[in-house]
Amino acid sequence: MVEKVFDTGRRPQWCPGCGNYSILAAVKAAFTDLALDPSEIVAVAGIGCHGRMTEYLNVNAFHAIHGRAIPVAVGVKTVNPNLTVIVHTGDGDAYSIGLSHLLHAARRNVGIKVIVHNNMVFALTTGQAGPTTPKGVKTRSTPAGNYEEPFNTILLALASGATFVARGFSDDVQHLKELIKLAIKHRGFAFIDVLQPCPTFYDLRQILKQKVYKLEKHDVTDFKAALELALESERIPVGVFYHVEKTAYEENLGSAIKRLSSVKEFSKIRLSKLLARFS
Amino acid sequence: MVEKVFDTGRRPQWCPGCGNYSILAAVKAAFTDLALDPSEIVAVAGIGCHGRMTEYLNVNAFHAIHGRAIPVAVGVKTVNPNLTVIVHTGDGDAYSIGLSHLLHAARRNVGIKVIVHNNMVFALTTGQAGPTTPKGVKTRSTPAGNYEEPFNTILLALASGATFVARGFSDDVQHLKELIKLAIKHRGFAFIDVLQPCPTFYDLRQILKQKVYKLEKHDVTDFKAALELALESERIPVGVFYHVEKTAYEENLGSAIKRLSSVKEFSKIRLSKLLARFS
Amino acid sequence: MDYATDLEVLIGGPAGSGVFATGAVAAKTLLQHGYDVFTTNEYPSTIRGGHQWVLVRAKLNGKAFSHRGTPDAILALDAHTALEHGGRLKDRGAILCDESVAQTLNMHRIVPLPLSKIVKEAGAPPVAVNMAGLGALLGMLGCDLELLLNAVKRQWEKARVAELNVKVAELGYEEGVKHGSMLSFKVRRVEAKQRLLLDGNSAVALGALAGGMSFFTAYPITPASPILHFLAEVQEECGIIVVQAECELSSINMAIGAAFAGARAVVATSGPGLSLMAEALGAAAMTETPIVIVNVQRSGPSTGLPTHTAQGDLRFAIHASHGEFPRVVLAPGDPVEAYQLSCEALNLAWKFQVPVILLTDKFLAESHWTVHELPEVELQDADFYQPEPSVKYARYKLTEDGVSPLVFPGVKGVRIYTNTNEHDEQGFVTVDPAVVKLMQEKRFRKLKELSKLSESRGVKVYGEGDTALVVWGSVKSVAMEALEKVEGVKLVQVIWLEPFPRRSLAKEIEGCKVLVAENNFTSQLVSLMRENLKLEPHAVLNKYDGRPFSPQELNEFMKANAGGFHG
Amino acid sequence: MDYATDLEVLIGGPAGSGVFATGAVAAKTLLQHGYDVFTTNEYPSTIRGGHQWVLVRAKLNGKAFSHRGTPDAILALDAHTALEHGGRLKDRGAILCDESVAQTLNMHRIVPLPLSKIVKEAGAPPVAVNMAGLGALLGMLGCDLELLLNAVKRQWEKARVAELNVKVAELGYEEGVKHGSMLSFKVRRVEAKQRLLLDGNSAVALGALAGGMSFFTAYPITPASPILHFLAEVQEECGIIVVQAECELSSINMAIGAAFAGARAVVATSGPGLSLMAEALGAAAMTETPIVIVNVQRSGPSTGLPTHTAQGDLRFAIHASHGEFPRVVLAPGDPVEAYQLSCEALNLAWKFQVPVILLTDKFLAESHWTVHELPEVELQDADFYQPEPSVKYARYKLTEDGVSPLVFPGVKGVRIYTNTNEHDEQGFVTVDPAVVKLMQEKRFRKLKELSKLSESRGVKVYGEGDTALVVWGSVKSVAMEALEKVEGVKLVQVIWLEPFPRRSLAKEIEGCKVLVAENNFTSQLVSLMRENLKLEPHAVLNKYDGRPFSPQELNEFMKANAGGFHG
Ligand SMILES: Cc1ncc(C[n+]2csc(CCOP(=O)(O)OP(=O)(O)O)c2C)c(N)n1
Ligand SMILES: Cc1ncc(C[n+]2csc(CCOP(=O)(O)OP(=O)(O)O)c2C)c(N)n1
Ligand code: SF4
Ligand code: SF4
Ligand SMILES: [Mg+2]
Ligand SMILES: [Mg+2]
Repeated sequence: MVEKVFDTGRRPQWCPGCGNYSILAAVKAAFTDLALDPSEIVAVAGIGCHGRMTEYLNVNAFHAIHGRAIPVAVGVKTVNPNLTVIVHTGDGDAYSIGLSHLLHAARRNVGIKVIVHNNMVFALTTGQAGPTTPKGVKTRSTPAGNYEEPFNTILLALASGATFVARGFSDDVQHLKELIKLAIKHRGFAFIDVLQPCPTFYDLRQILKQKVYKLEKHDVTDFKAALELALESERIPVGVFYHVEKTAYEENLGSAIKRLSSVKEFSKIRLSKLLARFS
Repeated sequence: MVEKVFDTGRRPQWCPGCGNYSILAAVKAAFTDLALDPSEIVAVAGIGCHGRMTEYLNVNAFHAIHGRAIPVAVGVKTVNPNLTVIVHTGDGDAYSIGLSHLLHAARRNVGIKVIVHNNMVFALTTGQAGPTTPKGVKTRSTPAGNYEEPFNTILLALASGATFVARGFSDDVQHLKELIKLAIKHRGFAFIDVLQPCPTFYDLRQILKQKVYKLEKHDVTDFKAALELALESERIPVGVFYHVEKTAYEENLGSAIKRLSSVKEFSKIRLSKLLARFS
Repeated sequence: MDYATDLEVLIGGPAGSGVFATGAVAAKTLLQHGYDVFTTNEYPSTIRGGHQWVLVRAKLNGKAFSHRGTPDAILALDAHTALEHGGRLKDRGAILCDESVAQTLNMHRIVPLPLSKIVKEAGAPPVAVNMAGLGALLGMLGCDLELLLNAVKRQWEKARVAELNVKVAELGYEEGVKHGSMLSFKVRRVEAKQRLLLDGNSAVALGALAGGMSFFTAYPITPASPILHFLAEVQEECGIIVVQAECELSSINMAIGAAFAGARAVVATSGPGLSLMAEALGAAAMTETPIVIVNVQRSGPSTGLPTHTAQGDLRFAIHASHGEFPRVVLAPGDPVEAYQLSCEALNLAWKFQVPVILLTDKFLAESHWTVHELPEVELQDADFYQPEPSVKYARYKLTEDGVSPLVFPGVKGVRIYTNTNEHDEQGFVTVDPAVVKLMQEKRFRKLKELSKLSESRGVKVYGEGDTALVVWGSVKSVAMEALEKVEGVKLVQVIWLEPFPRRSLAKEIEGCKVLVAENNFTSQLVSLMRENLKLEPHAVLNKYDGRPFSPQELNEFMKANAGGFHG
Repeated sequence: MDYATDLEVLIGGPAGSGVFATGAVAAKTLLQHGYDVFTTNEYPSTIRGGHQWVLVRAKLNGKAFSHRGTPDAILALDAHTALEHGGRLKDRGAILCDESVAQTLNMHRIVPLPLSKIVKEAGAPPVAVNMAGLGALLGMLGCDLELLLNAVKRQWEKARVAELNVKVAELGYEEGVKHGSMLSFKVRRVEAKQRLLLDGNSAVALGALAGGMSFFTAYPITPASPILHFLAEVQEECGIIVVQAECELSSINMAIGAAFAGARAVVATSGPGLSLMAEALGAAAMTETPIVIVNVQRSGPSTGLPTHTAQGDLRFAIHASHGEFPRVVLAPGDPVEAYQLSCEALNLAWKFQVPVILLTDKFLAESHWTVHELPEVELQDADFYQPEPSVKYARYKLTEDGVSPLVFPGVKGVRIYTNTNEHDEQGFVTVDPAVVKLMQEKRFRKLKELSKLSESRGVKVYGEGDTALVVWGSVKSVAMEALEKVEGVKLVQVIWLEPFPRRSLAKEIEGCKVLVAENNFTSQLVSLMRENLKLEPHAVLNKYDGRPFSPQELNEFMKANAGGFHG
């Protein structure tokens, strides 16, 4: 199988039935389908169960600190726009501690691809409620039931100005793979909220299986329609909510990579020009 | 004038024509109209030109660090829900460095009232672009013109779950005063984005005067209508976009203030009960 | 037949196999037998995969200060456990495991048991193998069955689960009794008053409750999360507010707001969170808002080893945040001290209106010690401002001791202005150099009284000798254990790290050969001794592999660097 | 008539009255006359309201190291300026102001001038009073009109504004000439090579450009923002990326990502921002990603005095972030050193793959010094990994010097795994105690070579004597000035603060009476000397009111504590 190229050879260590296995499979399959060169990919991961993606994905990787995978990815992408930059983050990582970075990267349309492993719980820290945990759910930090409203993350992403907004379900690897491929091919910022069952701390698999349905016949360039869809709560649409092409952030910037190669000459030639303003 | 009660007696030090003067006036008028006791009000301010509000408003005040006025206010409000807690923050303070706190407080419906002095520029730091600076604008940090998209802050607030979302214009003090009164009377989290001209670094007064119009005949409980209104860009609606009452965050919590008075007995009586689980 | 007076059992297996629950039941059972029990554990930062273990030590006469690291018996829930720990098994010991596991092992002193069969018979889920194994182990050790089953019952909330586990444990016990001859030492039941089995995290939480905490906030982080879990559970019962913040920037600022509003506020975290709190720590200091930060150290830098121990944050705790301000840093060495200092931290914070950092570590936080009785601690009320009619309230009044009158929002006629900008007495922004200077001096004047307290309470000494082993934090416990086999060495524990008890420490180690042992690379306590005492220790032992010292390591260190050993 | 060889003029007024532009024109005009010029300023953290001033010092023979603080002439754009600074006016000096202002003042040596009238006549906006005043001042001082008008022209980009200001300045000049007799000292034009008037912030930016910086990011903050402004302006010209991040957490993490991708990345901030960067600083260290952090110190703690100076972040810079790792902290004392060290910071970061912190302060950052020529600095390329076919790339290969092979994403067949978790040589997560220990040791091995560099470059000495005044950072400049009036004292400047040049410093101060002067409360350099040298200085002078030392203060300090003065 071609996917082996994207395999570090380490045996994934998640709980049995964990949705992360499927996300890993979908990502590898997407890379394979797109015939990407592993050395041209950078995966940036946050801290959480999702963060272990970088242990298994045989691409360049940066396992960042909790909540800051996105700014790291922004740094990578602006410096070298040729790289495919994927962010693996969690609902805690992206929506709790790292929320601001997510929305700012979306607003700026930085060409990074953010995949949120949204298991609606802080898993690695042994199961606390997070910003997508539904009301009433009992967790270690909410023993009497969660009394906070969860975020509507699709709505937030749309509101922030994201140019590619999608939702996936880890149990449907084929569908998720296609979403990831679209995201990678998208010019600017792409956001995929992936519903990911966590059998150990908050197992929504059965409920999700019932509620999830695939978006069809939806005009992905219609922002208002996307907003309306995002409000659905009885059933959960998966697929692309919104997709328009705009100039990516990094396209506005010079190329640091170019400067890299000519850096030595620079210091000699240009500096004197700059100094004129100080005389 | 009754407003004197809310006056520290210091002469406000903003530039001539600064919108902050009017916001100050509107806040004082709202307090006066509602016959609030200054000692029952807490104003929490961020860092920026807006932050000087606490120098002039004769109420309890906490001049917080940049971007963190909201968590400070959340701490105050949860401990003592009887207090009226107002946050004065800026577009830099609330939408750039502090964005995550704004949205989380909104999601949780903490009964604080957030007034964003949105001059669409980082003023106190001598004029850099921020997350609400329109595209193309030249500032000290964007000498070639800003190439970032601004946030639609009303949309973001709606998406985050805020139960009271409004926009004001500092030049219309009467109208702004009424918005502030509604916000204070609102049970939970209230958000008012106030368009505030900064004649020194980004003077939009004339353009705003032309574009601003007052919302009328809008059903403030209709979320979808609110979303639609938030998308308007040719003209700028001011008024209440959305307003529904829900349990406020602090209503779910015990009262720390109650415990305060009985704290000494607590340690003797209850501790032994707690210890049982450790034997 | 011997009665075991100093017993150590290790329970190990893969993550998810219920190792911790097994350890807890074992510990509680032995505690009920009248033993002095200590437990510690190790686990990786993954929910599944990777090895974890609990070690339970139980002493009959005397205190179990720490692990010995040489188990008398091992309950191996997988082969890895036997292979990893078998080498340290005591000669007369045994390794208990399921028959299927035993088949894969070529080792001495293996006791193959039909654990899976028992579980199946009982109709319990496969994970219950752990209780079958524990039953067998305690059966072999001749424990009281009733005490065991009681402990099992209490471990699981859900009746059905508890019932199944009880059944399995009983069957296991019977099986164990059959193999009783394999172990020549037995557990004896002795009369003992009721004692507690307390971990450092719970001790901190209890101490804070005793100290009047009414607002607690945290963002989850290993190994500090158990404090949040415990307090979330008891919040109603205790009438306190518990808030899970969206991040540590938020949690500490919420704590500041809460304290400003009048609540004794505590925030708990570990290294990465403390790093994020650096800015607001300065805000607490500048606004003179009393807050307590509990920092449960883990192995760094950065994400590091989230589930392993270290003492790497000392200098950071002392110097965190830009600019200069007084603060207090306290480090307990065991749960009793954790309880005391947690309460004291609140008292100090409120009396002096300064931020107080309580430094614990993973080893202290997640190990359990037997506590006979918690010491009396006293909630000390701070002085609060009494409004005077014609006088304007000045939040930052210049006073002789640097402490200004404190009051909370809601008092008629009083306006409180609290400011992170430099300010005058009323709280208004100022850039006047004279005022700036006075305010800086005012804040630092608090150090005078604080230093006195540090000198009087900051150093503890155990034993006597002309060699001094100087330690801080949880190394104390291991050192107490190690000390039992040593003569001529006294243990000197520094409890107040900032302000540093320089005179007391100097006095205690005067004329001594000075040894220092720290769970870090850069000898941070030593650097404080250099700075404050201008002293270079005779020898320093560092450990920085994420593990606590073993008593043996400290023993050897002392042996190599001091005289008068009989061990 | 005297020619002024050492001239100091102060221009003051309310915020918004163009004080800084006036100061800049004055400084450039005097620079073009061949003077060695120094300027410094003070302003409050408000856009309007509050007083601000610029002080311009100009020397004819010799270097203007700093302000004198005793102006020969004051241009008072409001009465406050005259009242605030008039007391320090030199005997033969003059205070220039508009007639209307003069009326409100009852002071000596006032020169009332029709400045508002001039502005009105010229049809310029009221704010142009500043240029009228400056014209008058330079007219009284007998400056070359053409040089003045040239400087005015260059100050304003928009032609129309420049033109009006030129007109006003010329009219003011004529008025000044009329009052020429009031000042007995005149400015002379002498031949001089072209020199630069350089502030610390620009010097840092230029040094970074010379050091190959290709990615710069910042979140605005006083007094570091000018670095962002300057680099944003020249980004196209220099082919660099400049990003304004949404906060400091983001900026430093972006810098880390950029460096990982291959760009020499720099992030600039001030205290509050550095506090927010603490966590990611550790991430840079753990991942061994080379980044440079410029921290322009301001007066703290917390928000503090955003526009005032201090040296309060030294210990924090050295200890910031939980856990332990090697880092470099450098502190330049003037723009030339700022330029050199900024370039060196990048070289060191990349050679050793460690974070480097460059500590400047508001006084250095926003004061201007005359620089004759910038020294040659050299961009040193780091060693990069050359892929070997059959060998797997190991980002964290254990090497003798602790530095592992570095390469960037995009190289065929190479997989880079960078990890904030503790990791093995390949970058994979590990909790193996042996590997953990090796990795910690590997990182710290870099200190060996770094310490050598610190010993060889970390201390600079000026002058001779048996008393040593030890300083760091911008105090150097004031001390150089103060030194001119002293004998028997040598100035010892510590440039590398971490790793600390303990042997070199010990050597330089051996046998000396040791004095230390610091712009902080807690004597942080002294604490480093205590820790590293176990030495207590003879006397310490602290200043912590947000203002730099004056040369007089240092003079008196030396006089009181050393012998051999002739001043
Ligand atoms: C600054 C900081 N705070 C807290 C933590 C502890 N922590 C690790 S992972 C995590 C949350 C994980 O939740 P999520 O992002 O949803 O990941 P999951 O484990 O569910 O995949 C937290 C709080 C940390 N590593 N760093
Ligand atoms: C942590 C931190 N970073 C940066 C700053 C500098 N700073 C002060 S105010 C400000 C932005 C102000 O913008 P805004 O919130 O819009 O306020 P305005 O002045 O426009 O009212 C910044 C970046 C700071 N004080 N603290
Ligand atoms: S705890 Fe949940 S998210 Fe983590 S590995 Fe297990 S199932 Fe997956
Ligand atoms: S700079 Fe702008 S926001 Fe600040 S005081 Fe002046 S006009 Fe107001
Ligand atoms: Mg999660
Ligand atoms: Mg603004």
